[in-house]
Amino acid sequence: MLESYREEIIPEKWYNIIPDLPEPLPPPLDRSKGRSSIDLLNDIVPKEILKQEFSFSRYVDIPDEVREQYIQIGRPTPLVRARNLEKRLDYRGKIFFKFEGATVTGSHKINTAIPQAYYAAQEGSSGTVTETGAGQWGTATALASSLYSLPCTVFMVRISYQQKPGRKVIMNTYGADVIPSPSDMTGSGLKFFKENTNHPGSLGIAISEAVEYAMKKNLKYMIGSVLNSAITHQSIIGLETIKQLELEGEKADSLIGCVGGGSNFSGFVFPFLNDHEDMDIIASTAEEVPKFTRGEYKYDYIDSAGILPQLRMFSLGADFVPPKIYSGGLRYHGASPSLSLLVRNGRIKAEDVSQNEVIDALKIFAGTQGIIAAPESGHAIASALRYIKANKNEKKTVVVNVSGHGLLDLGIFEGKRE
Amino acid sequence: MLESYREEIIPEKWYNIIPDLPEPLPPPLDRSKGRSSIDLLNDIVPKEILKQEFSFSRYVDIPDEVREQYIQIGRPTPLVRARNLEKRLDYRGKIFFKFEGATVTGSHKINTAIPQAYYAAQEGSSGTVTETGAGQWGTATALASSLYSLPCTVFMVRISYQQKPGRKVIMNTYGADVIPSPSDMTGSGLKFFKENTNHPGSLGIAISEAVEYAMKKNLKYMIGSVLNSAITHQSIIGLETIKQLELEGEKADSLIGCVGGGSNFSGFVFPFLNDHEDMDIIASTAEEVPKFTRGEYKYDYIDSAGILPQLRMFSLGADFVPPKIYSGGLRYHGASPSLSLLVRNGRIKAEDVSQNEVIDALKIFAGTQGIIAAPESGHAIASALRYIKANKNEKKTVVVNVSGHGLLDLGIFEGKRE
Amino acid sequence: MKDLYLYFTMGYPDMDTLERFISLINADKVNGIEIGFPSMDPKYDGPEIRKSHSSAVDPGRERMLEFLKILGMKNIPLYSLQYYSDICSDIEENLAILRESGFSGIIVPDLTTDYFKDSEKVIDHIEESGLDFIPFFSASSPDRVIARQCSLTSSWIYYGIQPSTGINMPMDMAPGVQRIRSIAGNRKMIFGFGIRNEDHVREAVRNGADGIAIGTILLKYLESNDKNGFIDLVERMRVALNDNS
Amino acid sequence: MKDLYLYFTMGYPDMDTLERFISLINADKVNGIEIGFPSMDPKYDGPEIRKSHSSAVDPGRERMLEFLKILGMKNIPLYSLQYYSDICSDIEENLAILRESGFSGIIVPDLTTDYFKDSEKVIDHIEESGLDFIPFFSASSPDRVIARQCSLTSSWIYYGIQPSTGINMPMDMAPGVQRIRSIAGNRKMIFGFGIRNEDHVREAVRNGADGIAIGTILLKYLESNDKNGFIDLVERMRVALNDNS
Ligand SMILES: Cc1ncc(COP(=O)(O)O)c(C=O)c1O
Ligand SMILES: Cc1ncc(COP(=O)(O)O)c(C=O)c1O
Repeated sequence: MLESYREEIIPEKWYNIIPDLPEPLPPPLDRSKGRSSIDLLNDIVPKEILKQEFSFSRYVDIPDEVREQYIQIGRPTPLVRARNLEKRLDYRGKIFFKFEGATVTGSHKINTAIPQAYYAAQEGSSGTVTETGAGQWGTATALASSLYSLPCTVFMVRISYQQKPGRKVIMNTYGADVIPSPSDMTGSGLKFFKENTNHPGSLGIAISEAVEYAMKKNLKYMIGSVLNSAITHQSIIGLETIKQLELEGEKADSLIGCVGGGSNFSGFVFPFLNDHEDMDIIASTAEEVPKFTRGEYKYDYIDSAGILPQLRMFSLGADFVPPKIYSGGLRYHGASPSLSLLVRNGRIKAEDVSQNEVIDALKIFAGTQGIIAAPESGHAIASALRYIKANKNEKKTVVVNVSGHGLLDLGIFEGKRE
Repeated sequence: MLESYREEIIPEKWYNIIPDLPEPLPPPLDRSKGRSSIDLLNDIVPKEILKQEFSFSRYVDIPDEVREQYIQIGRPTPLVRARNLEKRLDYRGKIFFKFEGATVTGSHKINTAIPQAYYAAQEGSSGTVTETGAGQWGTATALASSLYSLPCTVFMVRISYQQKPGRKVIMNTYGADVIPSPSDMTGSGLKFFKENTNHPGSLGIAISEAVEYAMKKNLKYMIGSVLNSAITHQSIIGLETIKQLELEGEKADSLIGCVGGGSNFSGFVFPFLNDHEDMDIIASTAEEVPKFTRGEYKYDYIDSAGILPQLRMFSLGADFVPPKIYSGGLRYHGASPSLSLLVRNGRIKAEDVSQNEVIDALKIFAGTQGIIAAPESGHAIASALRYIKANKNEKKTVVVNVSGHGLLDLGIFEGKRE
Repeated sequence: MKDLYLYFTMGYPDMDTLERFISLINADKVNGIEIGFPSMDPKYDGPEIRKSHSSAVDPGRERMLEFLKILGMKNIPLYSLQYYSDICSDIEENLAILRESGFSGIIVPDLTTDYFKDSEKVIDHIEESGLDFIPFFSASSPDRVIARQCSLTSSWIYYGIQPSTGINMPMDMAPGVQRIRSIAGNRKMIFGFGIRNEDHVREAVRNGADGIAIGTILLKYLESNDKNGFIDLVERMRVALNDNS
Repeated sequence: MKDLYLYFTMGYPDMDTLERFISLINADKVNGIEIGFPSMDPKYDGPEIRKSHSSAVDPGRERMLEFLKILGMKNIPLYSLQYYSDICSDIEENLAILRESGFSGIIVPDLTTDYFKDSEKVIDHIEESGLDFIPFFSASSPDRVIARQCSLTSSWIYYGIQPSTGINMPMDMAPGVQRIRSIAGNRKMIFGFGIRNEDHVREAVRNGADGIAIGTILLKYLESNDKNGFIDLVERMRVALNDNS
C-alpha cells in the first residue's frame, strides 16, 4: 500500500503538450551548410529520446524500470500546504508548494536524467557527457549515469565551478569527471579559454563543449532542458501535483515557477493547461537574464557555437554571457520553444525578479517552511510573494514549484552579493 | 487523502519505552551539594518537557499543533526499499532505509526540537539556547525556535564550527546566534578557552555552556539527545517505520542505526522492541568514541562541568574529549540510559566502525541510492553492509535508519582524512 | 492504389535538366508533382533541398511561365510549394499564375507556424481563388489546428513525417498519424519528408499513408543527369507502394 | 481513612532530638514510621535527606538497639529504608535486628535498579525471614518488574512520585499510578517523595494514594527543634488526607 500510494501518485505516462498547443510549434531549424544539425543528434542522443523528441505523442509510456528508479530517487516529491508561510503572510488563501528539492540529487533535473541514462544504457552507449550551470543538472546526470554504470563527463560553467565546490565533490562521489568550462578540451571552449583562462563561462558555451566532446568521443549527450523530450520527462512534476491536489480535494487558481531553460516550469505547468483555462500562470525569470521581457522571439541557436539546431524561442542571443548571479540555472539565453510560444501568446505571464528580492524571499521561506531553497527556486518564491501581496484579499489557491534545494548554494545567504 | 495518508503514517502519540523495559531504569542521580541538579531543570526546561521526562507514560499525546508542524517539516519521512543497493550487493534479502535526512533541517533532530520549542513558547519563554556538535541539532533548534518566534542561541563545538561553515549560515538564516564552544561567555567554557583559544571542544563542554547560559539569561535549554523526553519524541521514527512496513506487508528482521547520544537509534528501534523478540538489533558507534565497547556502565555526568544530573549509562567519562572525526554527532562520551541498559542487557548489540569504513559505505550508498548521507548515518550504513555480508545467504529484511543527509559535510568525500 | 508524388525545385539544377526529367514522368505511375519555388530562406527544408533552392537557376518570368505551361500539359495534378514569407507581398499574382498554369493546389509550409494569426484568412483566400489549400501537418500539429484547417479545406493532407525534409530521425509514426486520422477522418493523407528508400515507403503505408511524396532522393539523379536511375527509382517506389496496398 | 507515614534518618540531627520527636507521634494520626539507616551513598535521595545521612550522628550499636526498642513500643508499624549496597554484606544480621525490634518490613530503594539480577532472590529471602519486602515502584517501573514483585510480596507498595526525595518536578501522576494499579490490583499504595504541602497531599489522594509518606519536610523541624511546628504539620497533613477520603 505504501508502494501503491507511491504508484498512485507517480503517473504511468509522461505528458507532451505539443498536440495541445493553441498554435503549431515551429520546428527546429537546420541552418547548417554541411551535415544537418538535426541529423547530427542521431550520433549523440539515444534513439529513444530522439523518438520522443520528434514523435510528439501526447502521452509517452514511462518504462517500468524508470518508474522504479523514480521511487528510488525520492518520487513522488511532496506537495506541502505552506501553512507557516500563510500565517507569516497573513494570507487567507492557500499556498502549496511542490518540492522538487526532495529528490536525492536536490532538484527536478533527475527526472529527465534517469530516462536519458536508461535509454543510453539500453542502447549500449559507452558513456555520457553534459554541461551544467548551477551544478544541479550535472549532479543529476552523474547519478543517473552511475545507476546505469555509464562513465560520465560534465562541463561545468566555470563561475559555478568556483562558487560551488560541493557540487563537484558530489559529482565526483557519483563517479563523474567534472571539467570547468570554457576549457581547452574542445574547439568551442578553447575559443573563449584563450581569451581569458578565467572566463566565467555560460550555459551556451558549456553546451557547445559537451556536444563537441560527445561527437569526438562517441558519447551520449544528455539534454538538461530546452528540448521537448526533457520537458516531457519533467511533466511528472505537474502530473503528480494534479493527482496530489485532487487527493487533497483542492483546485489550483495560480501556478508559479522559475525559468532557466524552461524544463521545471513547463513540466510543472503544462499538464494543467488543458483543463484549467482561467488559471493565472507566472513564469519567473532573473532580472539579469530577462529573456521574456527583453529577449526576442526568434530562431536562435541552442548553444553558443551553433552546433545544435536553431529553435524558435525567446532569446537574448546565443552569445549572451549573463552576469554572475547566484541562480546559475537561470543563466541561459533562451527558453524552450513550447514555453516561449505560450508566453508570446499570452497564456503564460512572465516577470523578472532581482537578486535582492530573491534573497529576501528565500529568507522568508527558510524561516517559515524551514527549506533552504535553490536560488533559482527563489525566483518562483519571490514571484509568489508578489502575487499574494497583489491578491491579498482574494482567497486563491496558489501552487509554487520549488525546483530545488539550495544547501550547496549557501553563499546567497551570507550577504555576499555577486 | 494526501493529508490523510500523512496522518495515517504519523502517529498520534509518542512512545516511551520505560514501562516496557526488562529492568527498571536507574533514575538520574543528584550528586550536588547545594541545590538539586535535577530541581535545577525546573528553571531551564519547559514544564511540559519535564512532565514527559518524569511521568514515563507509555504513550504521550502529540499536540495537534506539533503534528501539523511535523507535516510542515517533511514528515512522514520516506521508507525506501533500497533496490539499487540490493542489486549492487547482490543481496537476495531486502534492504529498507528510513530517511530522516528528508526533513527540512536534514536530520531527525527536528522531531524533538519542535515540541520543545512549542512547549517553551506556550509557557511564555523568552528564548532558547542549546549546544550542537555536528550542527544538525543546532539547525533543528534554530528552525523550531524561528517557527515559534523565539530568539535562539547555539553553542557550537568549535571543530564543527570550523569544518562546517554552512551550518552556521543556515542557523543564522533561521535567525539564531551561533557561538563557537568553548567560549568565554560562560564559566564552563572559559576554563577550556583560557587553556587554548582554539580548543576543538566537545559536546560535553558545549552542553555545560548552554545550560549555564540558560540559567544566566533565563532561557529554555533545548535537549538534543540522551534525556528520555528527547528519545520519546524520536519514537516517531520507529512508529512511522512500523506503519510503513505494515502498509508494504513487510516484517523487519534486523534494525540498524548509529548512536551519538542515542536519540535517533532509540527513537527508531524502541517502538519495535515489544512485538519483535527475535530481531537482530545493531547500534553502530564510532571506533574513535567506543562508548559501548570500551566505556563503562556507570553513573556519569551528562555535561563536562557536572551541572546537570548524573545518569546511569555507558560512558567514556564526562571529560573525554573525542578525536576530531567527521561524525561530529557521535562525539559524545555517553549514551542515553534506556539504550545503555538494553545494550548491557544484551538485547541490543553494539559495534564500532572506523572512519575509513564509513567513507567507503557512504560512497557505495551515494552511488546506488544517490543519497549523500551524514557521516553519522554512515556508521549505520557501514554496519548494515557488514551485516549483509555476514548474512549473505539468509533472506533477511534489514531496516537501516539513515539519520541525516550529509550535504553540509562533504569534506568526508574529498579524501581529506581528519 | 497508393499515390506517388514527386517534388522538384524550380530551376534546379537548371531549367533544361529539370524539364528533361519532368518529361520522363509517366502519369500511370505518378499522381502528383510538387514544385518548390526557390526561397531566400527555405527554413523548414533540410540541407539538400535548401541547397537546391540556393543553387537553382532563376529562369526569369518568361521561361518560368513556359515551363509551367509544359507542366500543365502532363495531366498530372500540380502543387506548388511556397513559403508564405515569399508570396505574402504578391499573393494575388502568384495565385493567378498557378491557377492559369493548371495547378490544383498550394502548400505553404510556414503559414501556420510563422503566420498563425493570419493563417485562416490566407487559407480562405486561397480556397476562394479556386486553388486547393493543402493542409500541411506533422506529428507536432496541435489538435485544434488540425481540426480548424480540416474544416476550412477539402483537399488531401500533406503529412510531414520528419521535422524537415531530407533527414531521418528515429520516429514513432503511429501516434501522430492516428491522432490526425481521428480528427481528419478519411481525408487522403500523403506522407513526405525523409522518405529515402522502399523500407520507408512500406513503413509509411503500414502507418496509414494514402501515398508518399519524395524529393530529396530525386536530387542526386537530376544533379548527375542519371535518367535511368531516376526511372528506376520511381519504379521501385511505385512497387513498394503497391506492395502494401 | 488514608495512611500517613513519617520518615526519619537514624541519628539525625542527633539521637536525643530524634527520640524526642518520635515521642511526639500519636498512633491515632500516624500509620507508619520509616527509619532510614544512614548510607555512605544515599543516591536516590535528594540533597536534603542526603545531608541528613552524612550529618547523622552514629549512635553506636548499643544506643541504636535501645532506640529501636523504644520505637517498637510505639505500636506503630515500622519500616526500615536501607540501600542494598549497605546491607548486602551483612543481610542476615540486619534482618534479625529489624525483626527483633518489631519492624514490619523493609524498603530497599536501589535493589531493583542496581541489583536487578539478584533482586528476586533477595526479596524471597527477606519475605522468608518474616519481614515484609515493601515493593518500591515509581512511574518508571516497567510492567514486568511490577508484576513480578507483586507476585513475590503481599504488603503495601511504596510509590515514589518524584525521581528522588525532596524535589518537585512537574509531574503527570495519573498514567503511572493507573498503570501500576492495573497490574497491582487493590494493594495499598503509599505515595512518597516530594510531598511538601497540603496541595501535594490532596493531589496524591486524588490520584489514588491510599496514604502518603513525608520525610524531607520534617527535617527542618528536627533541625530547629520546633516541636509545635512538627505537631502542627502532622496535624495539617492528617487533615489534608482526611479531606479527600
Ligand atoms: C534548481 C533549479 N531550478 C531551475 C533551473 C532552471 O532550469 P529549467 O528552467 O530547465 O528548469 C535549474 C537549472 O539548473 C535548477 O538547477
Ligand atoms: C545526522 C545525525 N545522526 C546521528 C546523530 C547522533 O545523535 P543521536 O544518537 O542522539 O541520534 C546526530 C547528532 O548530531 C546527527 O546529527
